[in-house]
Amino acid sequence: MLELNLLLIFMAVGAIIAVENHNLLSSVIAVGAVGFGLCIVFLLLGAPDLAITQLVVEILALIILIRATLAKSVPETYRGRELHSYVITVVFLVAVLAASFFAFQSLPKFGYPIMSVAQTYIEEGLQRTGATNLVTSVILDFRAYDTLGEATVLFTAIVGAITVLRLKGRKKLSEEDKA
Amino acid sequence: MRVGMSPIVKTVTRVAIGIIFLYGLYIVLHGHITPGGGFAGGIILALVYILYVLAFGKEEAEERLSKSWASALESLGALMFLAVALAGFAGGYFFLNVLPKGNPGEILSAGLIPLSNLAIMLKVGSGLFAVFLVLITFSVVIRKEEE
Amino acid sequence: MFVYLSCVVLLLIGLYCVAVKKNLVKIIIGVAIMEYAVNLFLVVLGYRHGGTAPIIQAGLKDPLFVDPLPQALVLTAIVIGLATTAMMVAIAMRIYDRYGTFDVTKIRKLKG
Amino acid sequence: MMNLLPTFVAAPLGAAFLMLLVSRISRKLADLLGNLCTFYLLAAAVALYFLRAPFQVVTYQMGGWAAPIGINLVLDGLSQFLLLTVNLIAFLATLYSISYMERYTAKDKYYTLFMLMVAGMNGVVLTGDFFNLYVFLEIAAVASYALVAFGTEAEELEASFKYLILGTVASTFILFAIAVIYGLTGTLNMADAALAFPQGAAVARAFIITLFIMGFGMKSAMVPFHAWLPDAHPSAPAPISAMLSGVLIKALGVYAVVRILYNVLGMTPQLSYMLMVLGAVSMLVGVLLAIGQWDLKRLLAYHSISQIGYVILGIGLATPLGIMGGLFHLFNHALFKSLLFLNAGAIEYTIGTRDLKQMGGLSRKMPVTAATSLFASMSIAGIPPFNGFWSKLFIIIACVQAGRLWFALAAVIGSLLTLASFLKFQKYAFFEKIKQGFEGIKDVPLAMAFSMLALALLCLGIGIAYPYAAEYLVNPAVVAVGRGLGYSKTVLGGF
Repeated sequence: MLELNLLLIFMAVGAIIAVENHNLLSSVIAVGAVGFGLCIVFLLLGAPDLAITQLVVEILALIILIRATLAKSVPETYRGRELHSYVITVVFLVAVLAASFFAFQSLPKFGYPIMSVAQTYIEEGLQRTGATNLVTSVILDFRAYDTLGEATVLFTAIVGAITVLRLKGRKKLSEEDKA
Repeated sequence: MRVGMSPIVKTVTRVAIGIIFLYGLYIVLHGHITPGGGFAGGIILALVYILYVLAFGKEEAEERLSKSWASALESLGALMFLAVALAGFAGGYFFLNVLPKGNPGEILSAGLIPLSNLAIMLKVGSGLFAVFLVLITFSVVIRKEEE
Repeated sequence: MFVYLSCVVLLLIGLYCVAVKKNLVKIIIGVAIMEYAVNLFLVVLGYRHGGTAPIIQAGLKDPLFVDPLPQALVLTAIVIGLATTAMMVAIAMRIYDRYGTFDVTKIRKLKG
Repeated sequence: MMNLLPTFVAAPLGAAFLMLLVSRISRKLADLLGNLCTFYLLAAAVALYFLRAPFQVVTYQMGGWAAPIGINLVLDGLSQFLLLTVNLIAFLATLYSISYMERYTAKDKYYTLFMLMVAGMNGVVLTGDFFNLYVFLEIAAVASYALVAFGTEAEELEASFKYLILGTVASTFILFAIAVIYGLTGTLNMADAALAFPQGAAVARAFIITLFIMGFGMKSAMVPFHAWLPDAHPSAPAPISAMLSGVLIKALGVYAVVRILYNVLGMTPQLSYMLMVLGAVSMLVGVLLAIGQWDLKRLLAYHSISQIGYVILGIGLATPLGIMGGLFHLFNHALFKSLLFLNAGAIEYTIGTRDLKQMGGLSRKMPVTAATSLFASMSIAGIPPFNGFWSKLFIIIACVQAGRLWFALAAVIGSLLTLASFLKFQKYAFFEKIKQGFEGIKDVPLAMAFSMLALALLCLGIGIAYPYAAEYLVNPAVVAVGRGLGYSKTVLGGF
């Protein structure tokens, strides 16, 4: 899977650009590029459902992020970073990388997953749910409870964002009784 | 102060909105046959309104679908999805697919799944549009205060 | 093994950005990158060599399908990521409205 | 009885979705719907104690699918115990917020987010599936982020943003650990994963455990990850701080760690020692940081960290008495810590400040608040007749029995420092002479007074009747935790 590896490298480079760039707007665009790269990787890994959703979510996230940075793209104030917190973070990151390398030894090789539960979805998916798109049958029938939870997360975030962005949080003491 | 973008953009969006809306509906209705589903379709519909707001300015979009209507639709969509879940109680368990499965490949197959897809589309679409509207109106107010 | 490790590298880039960067929007970007990395890792776990998308078409006779379960999980995780990003941007804009800056060092009303 | 389980999640979700529509008709309906729903949940949680036979594990298959295929809800002693704690404090907090939240705008959105937080916690406590645990954890977390920033003041927004970032990073770690478990076992059901976990993968197992400890440690504010708690809890409205400190960090953090370590991955001596060290460090650091605080709610927030240390030390001992002490303290802490935050809210409601220096002599003007906060301070410090004493005693005895004298000593020192800190709170808030501006204040409205009184009586009642409470309330949970890896056989076996 050469193209997969190339795309992964592209995404890693895009992420580094997004992190290190000083201008806010261009780092937001770089994150968009990483998101679209991820969308293509989903296509390569045989997940069209995810590609559509990732593409559309990426567009919306970009619009929201650009909306936040547009009027305020003040250049990032760059000062010398305290050295010791920087070193601690890098040491911790390298430790996590090494630990994950050893932990992944016992994972099945890439391309040969253990499909103990998924095999029943594939074999019985069609007759028991009637949906030809197995991913939708998993989402909306076998594990529909997850999707109820997930729709609620979106509902919570939306109500939360609306409450945070309302204009007046507390009533002044004076006008408390009339409300 | 001219509201929205230039007339060229306005005419193009007027044409494009119908097509994108249809595409979104297609994605939702065929969610259980071809890739796609309630979420992707719902977000596409939200993007249709956002495109409308960007092209024609906030006020005109407001009377198309106002913020209070959007959040009401969102709660309605969520309630519909919960109703689909509770309908499962009729068959004994919480999320049981009670409707007949129909023959695969048609739109009216797979029992409750198309219904849940519609409910999710309603919820996701109107909810995200409401958030976008709130994000827009929030900063506009500050500019007024500053002046 | 390369693919698994590249997911972890992406996760660590996101974690680095969240830990070191001082700008609110940069922190939001860092969190978004971490979410991409974990979603990618989940789908990579479900890939099967020569497998096609798990859609049953009449034409194909007993095709080799990719694992549908992680795809269902990632679909949920993507939308949860969108929800948290929307929440973060809402709070960050409100903080900008109150403090007039995105820089964490200047937003220091809280002690400790 | 089986159909009662999904209603623990469906009822608050239904109430939350209805809330926005109902409140368009009239504001009072929002209050009514909110309180009605939490009252139903409390009644159902209490009813479970009578319906469920002892040592019986009830499994409910979502959508009619068998365990590893679909998601199943698992009710055993531990989940039942947590359900009771969560819904008891939720009911009293909604009662309290009828009058307290008049100070804030958008009260209907407050109730919506509150219902969603309760739904999330009930979902986490009941589910028997890893990814479902992550989704409901995310619901409760996102709702609490929005509730912390409810007042939209400058500090609240900053505290909420810090809490949001740390929470989302913790959730990403948890999802990463769940992905590795899926890679190793191919299934997401907790019981099934416990059986299918490859024995040889020791490094992977350690990696997963560290990721879980980091993720859930952040959620339960253990010491290395406690940075967000002292900012987030004080800036939230009082009933929300009560819910956050009282139950949220327990249902999301401590319950998840206990369930995964004991029932799924299996407890080992090194793991139990690590938990004990984490608990003891949280205990001492929390108390030491609390000494210098003059803001009442920040003082209480630091004490939450130290009391969570007690709970984790108790549970980390892995001896029956230790687990009993830890879980009993978890319940007691939910009672007296939420009572203390409600008292702080009552004081802020009447005189508008949280700074201990500006308070004084409130006991004459606010008898109910003064009496209830005296009860709460006594029980958090561990004075005999109150419930805090017994659970701390169990933990200390368990430490001594297990031969961990240093930990027992740390527990005693922590308790003494807590006592000192709360004497300071009582002296400055209630016993000095009244400051000049506050003569005209009167006590809090009925709804707030009732919920505070109820919590205070519970603190005293459980303190006095501790043998019965320990036997009927906590022991089923201790049995469930003690079952260890037997959990998967009973869940998958006992259809």
